[in-house]
Amino acid sequence: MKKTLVEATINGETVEFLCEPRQSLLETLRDVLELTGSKEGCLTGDCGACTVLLDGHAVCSCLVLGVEAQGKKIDTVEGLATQGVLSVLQNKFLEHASLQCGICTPGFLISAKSLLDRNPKPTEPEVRYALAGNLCRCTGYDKIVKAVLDAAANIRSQGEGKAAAR
Amino acid sequence: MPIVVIPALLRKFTGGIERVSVPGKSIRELVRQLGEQFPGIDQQLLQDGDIRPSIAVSIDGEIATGGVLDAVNEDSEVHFIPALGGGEV
Amino acid sequence: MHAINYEVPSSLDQAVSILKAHGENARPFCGGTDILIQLRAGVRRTEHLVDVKKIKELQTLSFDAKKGLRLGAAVPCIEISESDVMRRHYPGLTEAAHLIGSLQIQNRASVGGNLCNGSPAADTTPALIALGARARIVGPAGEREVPVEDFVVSPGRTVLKPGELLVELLIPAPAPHSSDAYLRFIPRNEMDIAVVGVGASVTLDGDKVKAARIGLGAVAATPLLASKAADALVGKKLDDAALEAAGHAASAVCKPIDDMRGTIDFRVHVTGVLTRRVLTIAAERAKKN
Amino acid sequence: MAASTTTDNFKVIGTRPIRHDGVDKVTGRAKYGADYAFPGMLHGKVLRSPHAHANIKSIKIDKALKLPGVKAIVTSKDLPKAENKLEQSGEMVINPMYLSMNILAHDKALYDGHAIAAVAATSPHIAEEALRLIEVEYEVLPPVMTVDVATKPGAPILLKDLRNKEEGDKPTNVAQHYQFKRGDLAAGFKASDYVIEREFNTAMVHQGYIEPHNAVGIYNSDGQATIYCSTQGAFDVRSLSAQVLGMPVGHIKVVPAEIGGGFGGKTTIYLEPLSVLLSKKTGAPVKLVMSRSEVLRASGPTSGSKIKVKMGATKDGKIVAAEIWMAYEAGAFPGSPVGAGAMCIIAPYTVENFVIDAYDVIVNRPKTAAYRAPGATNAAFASETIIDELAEKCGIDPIDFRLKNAVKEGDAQVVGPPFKRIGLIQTLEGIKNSPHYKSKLTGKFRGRGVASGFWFNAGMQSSATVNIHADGTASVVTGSPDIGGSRASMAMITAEVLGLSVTDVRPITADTDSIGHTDVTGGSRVTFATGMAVYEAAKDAERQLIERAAKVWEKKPDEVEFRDGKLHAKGNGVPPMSIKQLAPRLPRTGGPITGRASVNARGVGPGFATTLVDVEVDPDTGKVQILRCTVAQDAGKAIHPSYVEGQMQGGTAQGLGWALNEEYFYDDKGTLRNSGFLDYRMPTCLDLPMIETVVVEEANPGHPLGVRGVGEVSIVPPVAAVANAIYRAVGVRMTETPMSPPKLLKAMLKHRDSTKHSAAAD
Repeated sequence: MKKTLVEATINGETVEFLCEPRQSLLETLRDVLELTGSKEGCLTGDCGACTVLLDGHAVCSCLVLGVEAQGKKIDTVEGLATQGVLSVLQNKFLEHASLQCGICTPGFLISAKSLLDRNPKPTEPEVRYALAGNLCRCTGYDKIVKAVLDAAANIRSQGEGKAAAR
Repeated sequence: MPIVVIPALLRKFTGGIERVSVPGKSIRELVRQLGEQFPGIDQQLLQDGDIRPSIAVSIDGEIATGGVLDAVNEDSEVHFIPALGGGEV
Repeated sequence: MHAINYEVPSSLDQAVSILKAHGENARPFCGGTDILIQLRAGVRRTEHLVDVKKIKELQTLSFDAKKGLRLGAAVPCIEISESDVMRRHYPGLTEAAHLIGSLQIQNRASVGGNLCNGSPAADTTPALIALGARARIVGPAGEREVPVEDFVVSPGRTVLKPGELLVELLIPAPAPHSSDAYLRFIPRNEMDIAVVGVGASVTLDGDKVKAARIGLGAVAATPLLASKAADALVGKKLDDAALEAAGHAASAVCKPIDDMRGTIDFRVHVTGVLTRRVLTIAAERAKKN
Repeated sequence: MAASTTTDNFKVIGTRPIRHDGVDKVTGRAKYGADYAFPGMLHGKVLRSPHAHANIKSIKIDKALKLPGVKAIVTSKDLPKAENKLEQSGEMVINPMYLSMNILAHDKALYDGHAIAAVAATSPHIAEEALRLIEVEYEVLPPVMTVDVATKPGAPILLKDLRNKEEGDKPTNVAQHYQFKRGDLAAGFKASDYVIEREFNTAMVHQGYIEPHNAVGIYNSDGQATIYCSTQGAFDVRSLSAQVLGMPVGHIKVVPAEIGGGFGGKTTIYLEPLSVLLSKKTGAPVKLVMSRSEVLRASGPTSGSKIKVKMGATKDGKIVAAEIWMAYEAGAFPGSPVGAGAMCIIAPYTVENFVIDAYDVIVNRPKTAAYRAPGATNAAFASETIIDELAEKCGIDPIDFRLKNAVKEGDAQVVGPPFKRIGLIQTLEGIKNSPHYKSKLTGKFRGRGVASGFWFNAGMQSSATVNIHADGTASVVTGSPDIGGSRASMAMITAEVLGLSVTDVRPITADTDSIGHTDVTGGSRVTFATGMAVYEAAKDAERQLIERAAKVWEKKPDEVEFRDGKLHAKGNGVPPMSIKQLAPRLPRTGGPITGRASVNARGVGPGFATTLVDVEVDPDTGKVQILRCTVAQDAGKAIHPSYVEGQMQGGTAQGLGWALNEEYFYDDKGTLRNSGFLDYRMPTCLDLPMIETVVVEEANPGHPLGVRGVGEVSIVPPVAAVANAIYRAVGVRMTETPMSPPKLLKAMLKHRDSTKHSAAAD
C-alpha cells in the first residue's frame, strides 16, 4: 500500500514518518511511532481513551487520519512530564488514587489539561462536562474529578497558570 | 457422629431426610458411608474418585479445600453446596 | 479499513474537479467523526476522501446585521459555541453545536458535515431548519441553493450530486423580537445521539407570536419542518393552550421508528414535551431582543 | 468516614501511599496487552457469525488466502477434539468441549458474533479485508433469545447433546436446576400478615471494561508457546488454552500484561488460543485485538434474567416466608451465575421458610462470563424491591425493617452453614449515621431509596515470594494481575510485616513460569488470599532474618526477636540491628533470603454492602437523575483505604449504569443492535454525583490481617436502591431493567391513568 510522508511536531519534537492514508492518527502514534500511551477503547470517538491535543485542541486520535497530522502540533500523554518531572495533573491523579486499571488515564489527563489550559478555575460541573467524552469504568469518576479540581487549585496557588498544567 | 446436611435435590435419595448422622473421620469416609445408607447418592457427589468440581464442601461453616481428603470431627457438620462457578447439586 | 486515497485541495475549483473526477467514489472529508466510523464499519466504501478544511470559503464565519450569517461548511462546532456573536444572535443553533458529541468531537465536527452526513438525528439540522437556513452548493454545473429542510432525502443520503460540495449555510438575520432555541432528549446527559431533537425560532409582536418555525429531528426518516405546528401559533399568545396545541401538532407529523434509542410512542410523546419547552425558551429570549 | 472494629495499630496498613505502578500509568509507559509488538509480528482478525443461530454448511478460505499479505487462516478444523466433562478452573467450572466450541464455532453458529475463522496478515487492515473474502454457507435457524422461548415445549434446541438430570435423555435448553429449601413454606405464608408477589425481568449487561480483549501468541518450533495478554488470570489462560489447543500446560507460558479493566470478563479466554494457532501456522508472532463491537457481541456479558419472588412478613416486620423462581440466560453454553444468584437472593436476612428454584438456560446470546458478584445484582433487584414494599406495608422504615431481619454471626446461610463474623448490620447503621441519610430530600419528583447486598467472596490458591535485596529493601512477587491497585496493598503488607517503608518494597506480578500457581484476580480474593500468601511469605523472610541475626550475634534464634522493624538480641546491651544493617551480611551467613508461601486460602469472609440513593425523575420524559449516592461496605480491614473506596465507588457506578440505561438490545433476528459505546450507554462523568463511602471494618477472623476483600459486593444493591428511590419519587414500582426513560415513562403514564391524583410522592 502506498505510503505518505508526514512531518509533524509531536510532544515538541519535529518528527517525519510514513503512513497509509487509511491509518488513523492513533494507529500511527501507536504502531508507527511506538507512542503506545494513547489507548484504543472503541475506534468510534465514544470513549476518549485515545484523546490527544491537535494544535492545542483535544480530539479523539481514532477519528483523525495520520496524514492529517502534516504540519500540525500533536501532544500526547508521553509529553505531559517535563524532563522526568510529572505535571501537577499527573501528581494529583496519583495522590487522589484517580486510576484503578489506568487504561483511560492518558485520555483523562489530556482532556483535563485541555480544560485547565483554557479554564484555570473550573467548577465541578465544568470539570464533569469537560471530561464527559472520556469513559472510565473503574472509578465512578469521583476521584478523577477531585484530582482535576485539586490540580486546578494547586496550579492557581502556584500562580504558574497554564505553564504548570503543561 | 458427624452430621451431613443433604442438599435439597439429593433428598430424593434419602427419602426426604435433610440431616443424616454418618460415621467417619474424613469426607471420603462420610461419602462412602452415605453411599451405603442411601445407594446412588455417593455417585452424585463424586467424579473420578474425588468431590465433583461443581460441588463445594463446607465443614463447620467454612468452605474446605481438600476434597475427599479433608478430616472431620465427631461433632462436625458437613454441607455439600454448589461451587460458585456453577454447580450441579 | 479498505485502502483509501486522501487529497487536500486548497480551492473550491480544485475540490469540485477532484470530486467530479471520482464521482460516486469520492466524498468530502471534514471532521471525519462520522465518515471514518462508517468506512470502518463498511457502511460506506468511498475510496477517495477529499479534505475540504483548507478551502477558505468553507472556513468563514461572518455575521452581518442585515445580511445575516454565512457559516462555512467546515467551521468546527467549537468555534460556534465559543463565538459571542453566535451566542447572541443564534443561541439555539449554538446550543445544538454545543450538544454534538464530546468536546473532542466538537473540536473536529462541523455543522456542514453534520448536515451532509444525512442523519435524521443530526442535532444542528433542526436548529438550522428553525432558522430558515439555506445550503449553498457548488458543483460541476455551477451553484445552487437548497432550503435545509429539503437537503436530506433519506437516512445517509442528501441532495448533493456527484462532484457537488456544500460550501456554506446562509442564515437570515434575526428579526426584531425574535430568537431561537434547541432541545434534544437523550438517555444520558452527554455522548448520546438525539432520541428526539426540536429546534424552534419565534418572532414576537407584543405578547403575540408574529412568526415561528419548528424543526424536528430523529422522529422520521429525515429532519422535518413542522409547518402546521408553527403556523398555528401565529397571531396567538404563547399560553399553555397554544403550547399544548403546538406540541400535539408537532407529535402528529412524527413518523419515528422503534429502536435501541427509543420506542415510537416515546418519541411521539417526547416530541410534544420538547416542542412546548423549546418554544417557551425561544419566546423568553425573543422578549429580550 | 469509617467504622472500625480492627484494633491493631499498624504503621503502613491503613495509610494511602502512591501506588507503585502509578508513574508508569500517568506517563503512558505502562504496557497493556495491545501495546506489545515483536519483530515480524503479524496481525490477526476474527470472522464472526452475522446470524444468531445457524448451521455452518461450509467455509471456503481459498480466495482470502490469495489476498497479498495474508499468511494463514484457521477454523475449528484446526482445533483438537476437546472432552465433554466438567473441570474446576479458578472460580469457574468449565467444560472443555463447550469452551472449544466458543473459541471457534464447530458445526453451528450459536450467537451473533460467534467466531467462525481467524486470519493472520501483515497488517490489521489486510486481515480485515481478508475476512470479507472468506465464504461461509449458513443454514439459518430460528433464534432462541429469551428464557421463555428457550423453555417452551418444542423450542429449537441449541446444543444437541445437552442433557439435565431431571429430563433424562431429552434434548433441552435447560442446563441446570438448583434448589434450596428450608422450613415449611405453607406455614410461613400462613403466618404472614402481608404477602407481596412480583415478577422481575433484567436485561443482559456487559462488564464494559475500556480495554478490548487482546493477545499476542508466539509459538516456537520446539513446541513451546508464549502468550502476552491482558487477563485477570494468567494461570487460567494457560490451563484453558492448553485444553483448547491440546498442549501440555507446561508448554505454555503466559505473561500477564497490564490490564485495562476486567470485572470478571477477563477470567476466561477468547483470542489467546487463536494467537497461538496462527503463530504455529505462520511461524511469526501474531497479535489479535478485539474491536469494541466484538467485545460486546462476543465476550462475556452477564445474564439477563426472569425472577419471580413471593415473600411474606408478619405485621411487626419479620420476614417469615419466601418462594422464589429464577431463570438466567447462560448465553450459548451452560454456566450462568444463577446458582450464585439463588444463594444470594435472600442471604442478608434470616428467613425460616423458603424454597428457591433456579434454572440455567441457554439462549442464542454470547456465553456469559463472570461480572462482579455474578448473579447477585439481578437477584437483589428482585428481593430488595419486595422487601422495600413489605417494609412500607408494615409501616417500618426500610433500614429498620432490614435491621429487624439482618443476618449476624451464627445465623444459617441460605446454603445451610452458619455465618462467622459479618458486618451487614454495621453497613445499615453506617448508612443511618451518614450525612446523606441525615440530610432531608425535598422537591417534587424526588425520592430516596435504600438496598442491601451480599457476596460470598472467594479464597482459592495464591503464591508469593518476598526477596530481601542486598541493601535491605525487598521485592514481593505474586501471580495476581493487578486491576485496581492490589500491587500497592501487597507491598504494604510486606512493608508492615518487615517494618520497611512502603517505598522500599517493589511489588511485581510475575508470569506463569516465575511464581507458583495463583488463581484469578476475581471473587474479591486478591487482597484476601494473595494478601495471606504475601503475609506468610514476609513472615517466612522474618524467620530467616532472625536466624541470620542470631548467627551474626553468635546466639540462638530464640534469643533474637524482631520488632519495630529491627532485630533485637535479648539481654545485655547489644544494639538492635535493622534489616538494612543485616542485609550486607547475608552472603556470609548463608546467602540470599527469599521468603515463600503458597496457600489454598480458607477463612473466606463474606461481604455486605448497603447503598442509599436520591433520584429526581423528569415527569414528562421518565429520565432519572442520580442526585446523591452513599455506599457502606464491610471491608474487614482496609489495607489501602483509597483503593477500597475506589472499589466501592466503581461497583456502585456500574450498578447505577445497570439500573438506568445499560442493556443488550437484540432485534427479532437475534442481531445485537447496540454493539458500541454510543448505544451501550455506560454512565459518563456527567451522569453521576460524587459517590460517598462508609468503609466498615468488621475484621474477618479467618485472615491474619482481618481482610475480607472488597471488589464485588458494592455492585449488588444499586439497581434495587434506584428502583426503590424511583418509587418514592413518582409512585411507580419498576420491575424491569434498565429503568430507561421509555420504560419508566410508560409505567408512569399507566400509573397516572390508574390514579386520579398526581404521581408526585410529596
